[in-house]
Parts: sequence; structure tokens; C-alpha cells
Amino acid sequence: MARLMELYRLMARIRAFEEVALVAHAAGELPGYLHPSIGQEAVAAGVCSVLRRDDRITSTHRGHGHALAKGADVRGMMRELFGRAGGACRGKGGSMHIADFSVGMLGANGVVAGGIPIAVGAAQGLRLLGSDSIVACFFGDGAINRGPFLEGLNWAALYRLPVLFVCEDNMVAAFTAARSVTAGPGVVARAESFGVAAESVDGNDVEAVAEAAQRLIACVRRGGGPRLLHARTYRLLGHTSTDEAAWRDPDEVAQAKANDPLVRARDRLLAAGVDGAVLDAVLAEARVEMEAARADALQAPWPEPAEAWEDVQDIGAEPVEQL
Amino acid sequence: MARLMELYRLMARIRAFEEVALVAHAAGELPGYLHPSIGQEAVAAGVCSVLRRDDRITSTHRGHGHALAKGADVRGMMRELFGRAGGACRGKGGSMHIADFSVGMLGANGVVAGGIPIAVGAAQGLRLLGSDSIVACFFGDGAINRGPFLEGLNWAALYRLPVLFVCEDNMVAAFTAARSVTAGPGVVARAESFGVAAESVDGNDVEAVAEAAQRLIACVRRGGGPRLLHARTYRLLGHTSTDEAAWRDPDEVAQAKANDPLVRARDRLLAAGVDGAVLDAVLAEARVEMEAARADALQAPWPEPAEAWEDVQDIGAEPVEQL
Amino acid sequence: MDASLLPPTATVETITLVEATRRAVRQEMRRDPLVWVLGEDVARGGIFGQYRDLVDEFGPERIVSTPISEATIMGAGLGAALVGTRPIIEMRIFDFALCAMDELVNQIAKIRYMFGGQAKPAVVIRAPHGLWRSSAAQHSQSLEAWFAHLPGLVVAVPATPADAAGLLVAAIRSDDPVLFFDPKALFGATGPVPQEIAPLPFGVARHVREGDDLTLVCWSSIVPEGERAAEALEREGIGVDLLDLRTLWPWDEAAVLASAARTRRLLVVHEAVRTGGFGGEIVARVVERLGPGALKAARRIGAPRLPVPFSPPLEEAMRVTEAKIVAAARSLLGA
Amino acid sequence: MDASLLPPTATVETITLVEATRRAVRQEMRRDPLVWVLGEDVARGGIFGQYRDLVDEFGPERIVSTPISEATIMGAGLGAALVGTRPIIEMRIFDFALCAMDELVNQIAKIRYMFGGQAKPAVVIRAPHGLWRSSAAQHSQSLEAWFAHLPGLVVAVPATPADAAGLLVAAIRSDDPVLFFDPKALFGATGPVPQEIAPLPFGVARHVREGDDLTLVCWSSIVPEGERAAEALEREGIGVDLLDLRTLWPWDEAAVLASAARTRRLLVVHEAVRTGGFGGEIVARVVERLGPGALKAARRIGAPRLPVPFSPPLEEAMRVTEAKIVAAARSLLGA
Ligand SMILES: Cc1ncc(C[n+]2csc(CCOP(=O)(O)OP(=O)(O)O)c2C)c(N)n1
Ligand SMILES: Cc1ncc(C[n+]2csc(CCOP(=O)(O)OP(=O)(O)O)c2C)c(N)n1
Ligand SMILES: [Mg+2]
Ligand SMILES: [Mg+2]
Repeated sequence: MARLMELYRLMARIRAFEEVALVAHAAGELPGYLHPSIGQEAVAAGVCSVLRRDDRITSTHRGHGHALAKGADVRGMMRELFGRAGGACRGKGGSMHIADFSVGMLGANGVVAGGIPIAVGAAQGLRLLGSDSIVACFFGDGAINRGPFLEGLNWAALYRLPVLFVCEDNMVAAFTAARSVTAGPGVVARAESFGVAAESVDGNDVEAVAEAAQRLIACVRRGGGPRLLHARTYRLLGHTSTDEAAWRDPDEVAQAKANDPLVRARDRLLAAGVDGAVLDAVLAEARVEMEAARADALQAPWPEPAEAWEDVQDIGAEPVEQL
Repeated sequence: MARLMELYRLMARIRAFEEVALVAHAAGELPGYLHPSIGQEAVAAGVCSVLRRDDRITSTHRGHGHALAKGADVRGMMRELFGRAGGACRGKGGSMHIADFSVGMLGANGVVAGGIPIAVGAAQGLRLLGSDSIVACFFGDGAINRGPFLEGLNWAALYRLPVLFVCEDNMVAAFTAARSVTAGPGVVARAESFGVAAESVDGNDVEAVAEAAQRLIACVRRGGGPRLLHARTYRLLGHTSTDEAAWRDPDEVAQAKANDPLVRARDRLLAAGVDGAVLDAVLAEARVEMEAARADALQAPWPEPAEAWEDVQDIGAEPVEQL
Repeated sequence: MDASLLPPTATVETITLVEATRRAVRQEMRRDPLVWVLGEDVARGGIFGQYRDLVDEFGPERIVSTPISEATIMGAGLGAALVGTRPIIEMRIFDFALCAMDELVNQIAKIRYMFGGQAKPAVVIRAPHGLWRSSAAQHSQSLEAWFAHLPGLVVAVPATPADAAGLLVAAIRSDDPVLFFDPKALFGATGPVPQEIAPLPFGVARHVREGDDLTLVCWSSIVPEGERAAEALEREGIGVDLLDLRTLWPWDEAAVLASAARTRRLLVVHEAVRTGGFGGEIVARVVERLGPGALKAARRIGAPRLPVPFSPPLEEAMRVTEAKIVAAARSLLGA
Repeated sequence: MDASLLPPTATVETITLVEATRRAVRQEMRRDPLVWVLGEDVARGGIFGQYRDLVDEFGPERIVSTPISEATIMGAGLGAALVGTRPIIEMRIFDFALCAMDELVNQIAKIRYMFGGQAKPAVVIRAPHGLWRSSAAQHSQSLEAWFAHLPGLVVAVPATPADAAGLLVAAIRSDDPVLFFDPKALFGATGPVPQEIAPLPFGVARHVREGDDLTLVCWSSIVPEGERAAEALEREGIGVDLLDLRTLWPWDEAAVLASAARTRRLLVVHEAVRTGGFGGEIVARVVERLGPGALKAARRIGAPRLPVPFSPPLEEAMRVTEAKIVAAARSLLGA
């Protein structure tokens, strides 16, 4: 139960992070927009819980959970969402470009499937370095219709690279049901057609995800070549912080809510005899942590305008304009 | 036998076209370089022989055979290779960009897999026009590792478009054995993973190609959605007119020569009682036709320099410079 | 467009730019059954509402929501044009067109030429571009200069609802491929648009304001900044001749030359990075045509050569603003 | 590079440009085990022989022949850099990089910035570009101006064996991503190259010739045309100050300004299309910096805005040649 408890805590922190960020967004505290992963926490938590710190991940536009689960600094992340000094990316990236290389989080990506070629290349680089680290590559069910996904499967299989592909199948690609634009049996069949062994898992069962990921990663790390994990989950909110996703079947949404990965983990912990108050405390602590991060971000200074001119290139960087 | 005889004649014409063009190239009569399809004629001939004139094809950098088999004008093609006035593309395209829209030949392509998105779109356009024409889309075994191939499969299957994908598997991608850069079981499995039914055929048996293509095209035309034909063949010459492909196993090449699609068709015709002299005459006639095309091209004028300024845009075309 | 230029019978309403483009698409789809739209989420109206409810009228075979397959969206649009239909290729935002550059650059832009005139790539590529709501580096680019440099495309960069509508109608009817940059930041801007939209010719600048002291050339989202700057300068007694190019290829060289020859001071302003931007072409062309001696001063304003940052103060620091235009104009007048 | 500038002990041989780049790659791969090459057919030497026999020395894990998957070649190169290796990404010819533009433009060029300096995209992208042997529209493009406009990249456009070698060594050692345009037409050109290749700094023009009457700026394959034109002009008594920029970003503004201020006549010549080419940037910058009054005349030569045709007389008609440079120079001198 200790492990499930840890996973529960991790999911609770991801959930709280996004809930607090959404409140802050609605309050006009943070610029731009967010892609919340609420409802999908078990995938990020399950997979990242079985990675080593020196393993790498690549992520998507919906990457808060991945970053947090991989160990990214929460205050740095929140400040980044707020565009403040001390943000994980110095305020240059925002929500869609969260990265924390110090924990192997090689970045969210604003381009669907954009992380996939990067992931296979990172794996190839690790091989060259003689490292036994692996790369977990997250992408959505909408990404499997982009060419780079298929090129990446071929590439990883060809060079037997240490990559775990993780398809977060939340049934939707922005505003369109993913099934309605995806031909054939789906991602598992696609992977297998490249010789990449693949399996599906209930992506709202965090233990099942962790268990499957662990098994697959063991093969990958042993030099067995890439594997693909297909995690079925559900995006409980809209595509972005400003989308209600009102077009979805309310029954479907209601059913999905009952299947919330946090609810399921909680039920299991309760059934195993954990006190409800303990679980409530986990949620409350997570909330406190994230509200503190929000408060920290809110009081943090803005970056200096001149910082816009930094981090472009070493050679050929333009001088700061008269500001 | 009449049908095989016609296919033999078509293959002989393709072969003669390229042999003559190669001689002309070696003699310095034509600029640039050529991608000969010698050894692969049965695929172009077999597939195109069962297409209607109003069906469309998209082709590759190795497209002489496709164009000729689809009915493109030989003199126009040869003049194009020579860069002369009256060329199929007015001398602007050359060998790598042969096209003849009047017979539904929507163009060779200098980009590997470049014709695939065009083919599926053409099929979608034909559907919108209420036409029952279909599109045959040729590409090489090297092309199946480019993203657009996979996107195209998904797209065609999703919209159930009238496309016959034709993979010309000549075992090589430029200077690299295609197998050595292709993971998994291959093109048929890839197609099937998108729900596109696929089958393999001996691509040097022109009758088998024609028969399989006919069967698949019937499904496609009936609205059954796309199909894929995987034709196993062999590129007898180098990648281009200036490549000897000296790195290949001489045994492999010798074996492939014995399996030349023209030799095989000839043997079958002989066995069926056709006189060898008749078959020789077919070859000789083809040669005469192509030598005449070469002579025609050689005497044709060059395009006027000012023509370089034509066919760019209707609006915003730049004025011809002082020449 | 000045409403007084419209035929007297035309009905003119004030609507947003996004609505103006929707009206243009609807009008053309009603006129010509071979016009159709393909792109992600278009059957849900598009992410800016450009196609709202159009699927109800035209059905899912003409308002085609596609997979996330930009290369194929672009290339399939081309293929469909080659058999005679007239696709509108929706890229969602310009930055995603970078996933389809072989199809745009190597195929669409060149196919007519390579095939000696046989191909008619009558496509419109809609690519909402530019800064918008702290969208950061991968969702804010302005690379219109690239396509003015690339042979084979018409490049439209409208700034008002009427121009967007008129240029879009012209684009749909054109046999040339047209890369149509919707100005993201101006989707909500309002202006008069006739019920019946006439095509607007490519290559004719809009003379937004007349003035004798300085020629100010701009396009797309920068036009309102330019207008405000011109008003501010006028209050200081500086007369600004303001041109909105509306298309970058063809571009209205004659209008710019005439104005610059008169004012002898040229300021070109764009949201895109200054280095290598289309402003360089304009300044160079004016100098070549009129001779350097015809000018007293020339200058460009554009973004510094930086990816677009997320944080508002950083974005603001590198953004082209009314204030920067006014300051540059003043310094030019000093020259 | 003038051989007399080399340290006296250096061994210098006359070799081809392609061989010079091969020597540079080999030297750097020997020096640093984290340098490696990925691209199609590279284990067979590359299509121009740039990597001939290198697989024998470094093995197939460092000279990696890849599938035809440009997007992944580009993106995997980036990923491999992010974990600390130093990939050389071979694009075969530039035009195929258009199949990998998301990876180049949205990822490689921006990743360091978006992530606030965390990423070190230390890649070299080699892209042989330009006209060569009637290769037609999809195999002949020169789009270097695009990347000077794009923040985040260094853009190298060498013209001699020594410069190609020196810039390639610098590119491999640079932590910035470098887009390295091999000049296809000059792969066979010969020149002196030291056995031990030193890195050549980016942004320093080569002063090819001195002269007082006209500043001629060029790069890449046009440099030899420019040299021949300068010789021809000298025979007519016209002194040409000839600069080979060697890199377009950073570019040697100081050298151009100094020369133009002196000669007061500026001619910029590139193989790329003139409209929207980098020549516009140079002319505009000089006018901005020196003031229009400092110049008597300025002009650019480039290709007309056409895709590249196949047929030799068509290609010749649109190609930038010595004769066109000479004619333009004469007319500038008249101004
Ligand atoms: C190449 C590209 N095309 C389109 C978009 C716009 N877009 C952002 S997220 C998204 C949907 C992605 O769906 P999926 O991969 O399933 O991820 P999810 O949002 O469901 O997590 C789209 C179309 C993009 N960012 N990149
Ligand atoms: C996108 C792209 N990458 C690389 C090339 C260079 N190239 C031309 S043909 C070829 C090999 C293609 O192999 P395949 O698809 O099997 O066709 P084949 O030549 O065997 O007919 C390559 C790599 C290209 N033209 N386009
Ligand atoms: Mg999804
Ligand atoms: Mg092949």
C-alpha cells in the first residue's frame, strides 16, 4: 500500500497544481492559456514513478503532470506559468514549454508529436554515451496520425533504442473525437507493424500503469529495444483553460468522472484500510503546497525586459535595444 | 496471350525508352541525370494496363515507366529529358518531373514520398466531383519510412478514398539496402495496421501484377476504400545514370538479371508458341520508336530563354529580364 | 476599405474580421460547389470560429475535419486542386505549416512551373499568424517574408475585415496558390463589410492616410499601430502618408515609390523580425529605383532577432508598438 | 584564405572543398568521441563523398546511415544533442530539409530560448544548396535568407575549401545550432587547406580583393563569379572591393559599412531570388546606418522570382553570372 499511497500523493499534487493554476488563470493572474491534464494523472504518475532520475522524458502541450511526476520543481513550474522571474524557463516558455533538464524533463512541446523525434534521438545519444538511461516519450492519441510518430517508431525499432513510447489516449484531439480521425485498429497495431511490442493498459488505474511501465522499461533498459504503452484515459476538462468542451456527451463525461484515477486510487486505499482522513490530508497538503506556489509566483518579480534578449545564441546574439 | 503480348510490348517500350535515354545521356546529349527503372517495368506496365485513361497516377523520381505506361506521349517525354522545346513540361521539369495531365499522369516527384499526399487528395477531389476514377500512387520501398506515407494511409482509409497504393519494392533506397533501414515486417503490415488491405505480388511477373492490380482496383472503384499492392522487384542498374551500384553483391545482381521481367514474359510467350522472331520484332520496333524520339529531341530547338519567366503565376509574374 | 467606395446599393454591416472571412468562405462555397475546406476541427467551426456552422450548410464532405496530419492536409489540398476542385487548406495557426513545408514549398509553389503549366494548384492556404495572447515561440511567428521570397505563391496579409474578406474571395477564385495570413491579433477587430463581397485585386496597397512628411509602410497586425502612430504624429504636426500593403507578393511598388519620392522619408514597419524581413526588400527596392539621393532617410522597425517569449513584459519589450513607431518617425524627421 | 596567413609550420595542401569538409569532420571526430554523423547513405560516403571511408574509422554507430526520414533525422539530431552528444545532421541536399522544418524551425532554433537556456542544441545541419547540373526546381534552391531571418541559428555560407573546413570545425565546436550550407557547385573547387584545421570565427567577412570604386558583396557559389567579374572590371580600370561574407548570421556589417562608406557604391549579389533575399537586408542596413546620402548607388543581383528550370538555356537565363555582375557594376559606376 505504501507504493499506492505514494502514487496517490503524486496524483493529488498534479491535480492540485492544475486546479490551482486554473483558478489563477480564471482570476487573470497568469497569461496565455493552459492545457489541463485533469483526469489523466495516473499515466504521468504511473510511468514516471518507475523512471530513474537520470532517465529522460519528452512531453506534450499537456505536460504539467509529466514534469511534476518526473520531479520538476513546483515553484519553478508555477512561476513559469505565471511568466515570472525564477520560472523553470525564466518566463520564456510558459505552460506549453515547461522543461526541467536537471531532472531529465526534456520539455513540453507546442507541436503535436514534436517530442517524438527528440525522444528517439535522445535515446540514441544516451547509447553513444554508454549510459543505461532510457527515454519515456509521452504523446496523445491525436499525435499518432502525424508522420513523425511513425518515423519515430521505425527509427527506434531499427536502432533498438531505449525508448518507452507512452500514448495517452484520452479519446480526444483538441475538439474532435480522436477515433473519428484515426483509421484502423489503433496505436498498438501501428507499433507492432514496426516490430515494436506494445500493450494497452487502463490508464486510470495508476498501479496498473506503473506495473506495466515497470515491466516494459525493464525490457527497454536491458537493450530489448523500444516498447509502447497505450494508456486509455479521459480528459475531464476542455482542450484548454478557456474551452468548456460543451459538445461532449454528458453521459460520457459523467461516466468518466466516476472513473477518475484519483477516486479509484482512493477507493482502493480505503478498501485496504487506509483512513479517509489520511487521504483527505494528502489532498489538503497538496492543495497547500500548490497554493503556496501560487502565492510565491504572484509575489515574484517579473523578468527584466532585457532578459528577452538572452538565451538566443552564444554567437550572433543581438544587442539589447533601447528599452 | 494477346494480353501478355501487349504487356510485353509495353515493357519493351519502357525498356527501350530508358536504354536510349541512357545512351543519349552517356553521349552528353541530355543534361542532368536519370533515374532508370530498368528491371522494374512489370510494375508500371501491369498496374497501368488495368487503369482507365481518366484514372490518375502519381509517380516518383523513377517515373519514366509510369508515365509511358499511362499513355504519355513518348516524343514529349524524350524532348523533356533533353530539355527541349515541345517537352512534356516545356523543358522545365526534366526526367525527375515528367508529367502528362492529359492522360492522368499527375507527375513524377523529386521528393521521396512526395506524391503520396497528392494522390490521396486527388482521390478526395475526384469523390467531390462525383467521378468514379481512381488514383494509383506509386512509391518505393524507401518511401515507406517517411511520415507522409503513414499519414496518407491513415487519410485514405479514414475517408475510404479510391486509391491504390503501389509499393515498388526494388530492395534498395538510393545506395542503401532498404531492409537495413526498415524495421518490422514491412509495408504490408504497415498498411494493415491502418485497416488498408494489402497484398504482395511477384513484381517481375507482369501478368501477376496486372491480375492483382485489376482485382484490387475493382474493390477500390466499387467504393471499398484504399488497397495496397506490394510489388517485389529489382533495380537492375544504379540509383542514377551516373551510379554503377558497384557495392552490390554480384551474385544478387546476376540472379536478378535472370529474373528480368522482360525475359520472363518472353519465356512465357515462347512457351505458349509465339515465334521468337515476333518477339524480337517487338523489341526492335520499340528501339526504333525510341531512337526516333531521340532523333526528334536532338533536332528540336531549345526553349527560348524568355520562357523561363512563364508558368510561374498568373498574378505577380515577374517581367522578363533583359536577356 | 472606405465604405463610400462601395456601389450605392451594397448593404454594409460592421462585423469582425473573423466573421468577415466566414462570410467570404460561405459566399464562395455557395457560388461554387467545388470550393471546400479541409483542416483540423473545421467541422467544429475552427479554433477562431472562422467556419462556425458551415458544416450544417455544406456538410462534412465539404467542411472536412481532418486528422492531425499537416503534411497531408497541405498535400491533399494540392492533389484535390489538380483534379479540378478548389480547396481551402486551413493550417490552424501558421506555425503548424512548418510541418508541411515540403508540400507547400517543393510541391504547391513549384508544380505549375515544373510541369510546364499543366498543373493548376488553385489552393488557398489559410495561416493565422503573429503574436496573440502570450502564445510563446511556437505559436506566434510571423514569417511572411519567407514566402515573398519563394517563387510561385501569392502572399496576402490583410489588416481589416473588408480587406480580409475581399482578398479571401480573390484568393478562392485565383488559379494561383495563395498563402493567406489571417492576422490573429485582429480577428476581433471590426469594420464595415458588404453583404456581397467583391474580390479585391492583389498588389494594390490601401492608402490609409495622406501626409507629406513621411511614408509609413506596414501590413497585417501592425496597421492599427501604424494608424495610431500616425494620429499621434499628426498631433505633433508631422504628416504621415500611411500605406497598408495588403499583399506582399505582388506588392504595390508603384504606390510606395510614389509616396517615398514625395516625402523623401521612408519607414517600413512589420511585426516580423527586422533582420531579413520584407522591410529590407522595400527599402532596397526604393533605393534601387529612386536612387539613394532621392531619400533623406530610411528605416525599418521590426522585432529583434529573438524567438517570441511567453512572459508579458518580455513579449512587450520585443513587440512593435505605436510608441516605437512614433519614436522612429521623430528621429527620421530629424534626419 | 591566404596561405601566407597560416602559421609557418602548418602543412598546407591543395584539395577540393568536399575533401576539405571531410578532413574537418574526421579531425573533429578524432578529437571528440561525442561528434557523430547521421543522414541517408552517409555510411556509403554521402552522395558527394563528404564522408567517404569515415565509417571504416569510426564505425556505424558514429557514421549512421538512416532511413529516409528527414523529420526524424533532424529531430533525432536535436534529441541527441540534448543529452550531450554533438551530432552532424546531414540533409543530403537542402531541399529535403523542407521535410524537417518543424524540427529545424520550431524545435532546434527555439529550444534554447523556450527553455530559458537549459537546452544546448549543439547540432550542425549540413545542407548542400544551390544550382548544380540541371537539377530543376526541387533540387536547386537557395533559401539561406530564410534562416538569417529566423532567430536561433548561425548560418554559414562558405565559398572556398579553407573556409568550408574552418567554418565546419567552428560549427562542430559551437554550442549554437549551425545551419551549414555546403555550396554544391563548388564541391569540386580546389584551394589550400592546412592539415590541422583551425576554427574560423563566424561573422568575419573575407576581404577577397581591394578596390576603391565599388563594394561587391557576395557569398557561397557566387564568390567565384564575383572574383571573375572583379578581374574583368579591373581590366576596365574599375577597382572592386570584394567581400565574401562567409556567414549570413552573424554577418560582418562592420566590414560592409566600412567598404561602402569608402566606395559609395554597393552591389550585393547572390544566387538566391533577389526579391526578399538577404541582399535587401544588406542594402537596407547600409542605408540605415550610413544614411542614404552616403551612397551614390546601390543595387542587388539575384535570381528572378522563378522556380529553377531544368533546361540549360532556361537555367542559364535566370542564373547569376559574371556577365550580369559586370554589367550591373558598369551601370552603377555610371550613377
Ligand atoms: C502539429 C500540430 N498541429 C496542431 C496543433 C494544435 N493542437 C494542439 S493540441 C491538439 C490536439 C492533440 O491531441 P492529442 O495528441 O490527443 O493530445 P491531447 O490534447 O488529447 O492531450 C491540437 C490539434 C499542434 N499543436 N501541433
Ligand atoms: C525526401 C527525400 N529524401 C531524400 C531524397 C534523395 N533520394 C532520391 S531517391 C532516394 C531513394 C528512394 O528509394 P525508394 O523510395 O526505394 O525509390 P527507388 O529509388 O528505389 O525507386 C533518395 C534517398 C529525396 N529525393 N527526397
Ligand atoms: Mg488526445
Ligand atoms: Mg527502392
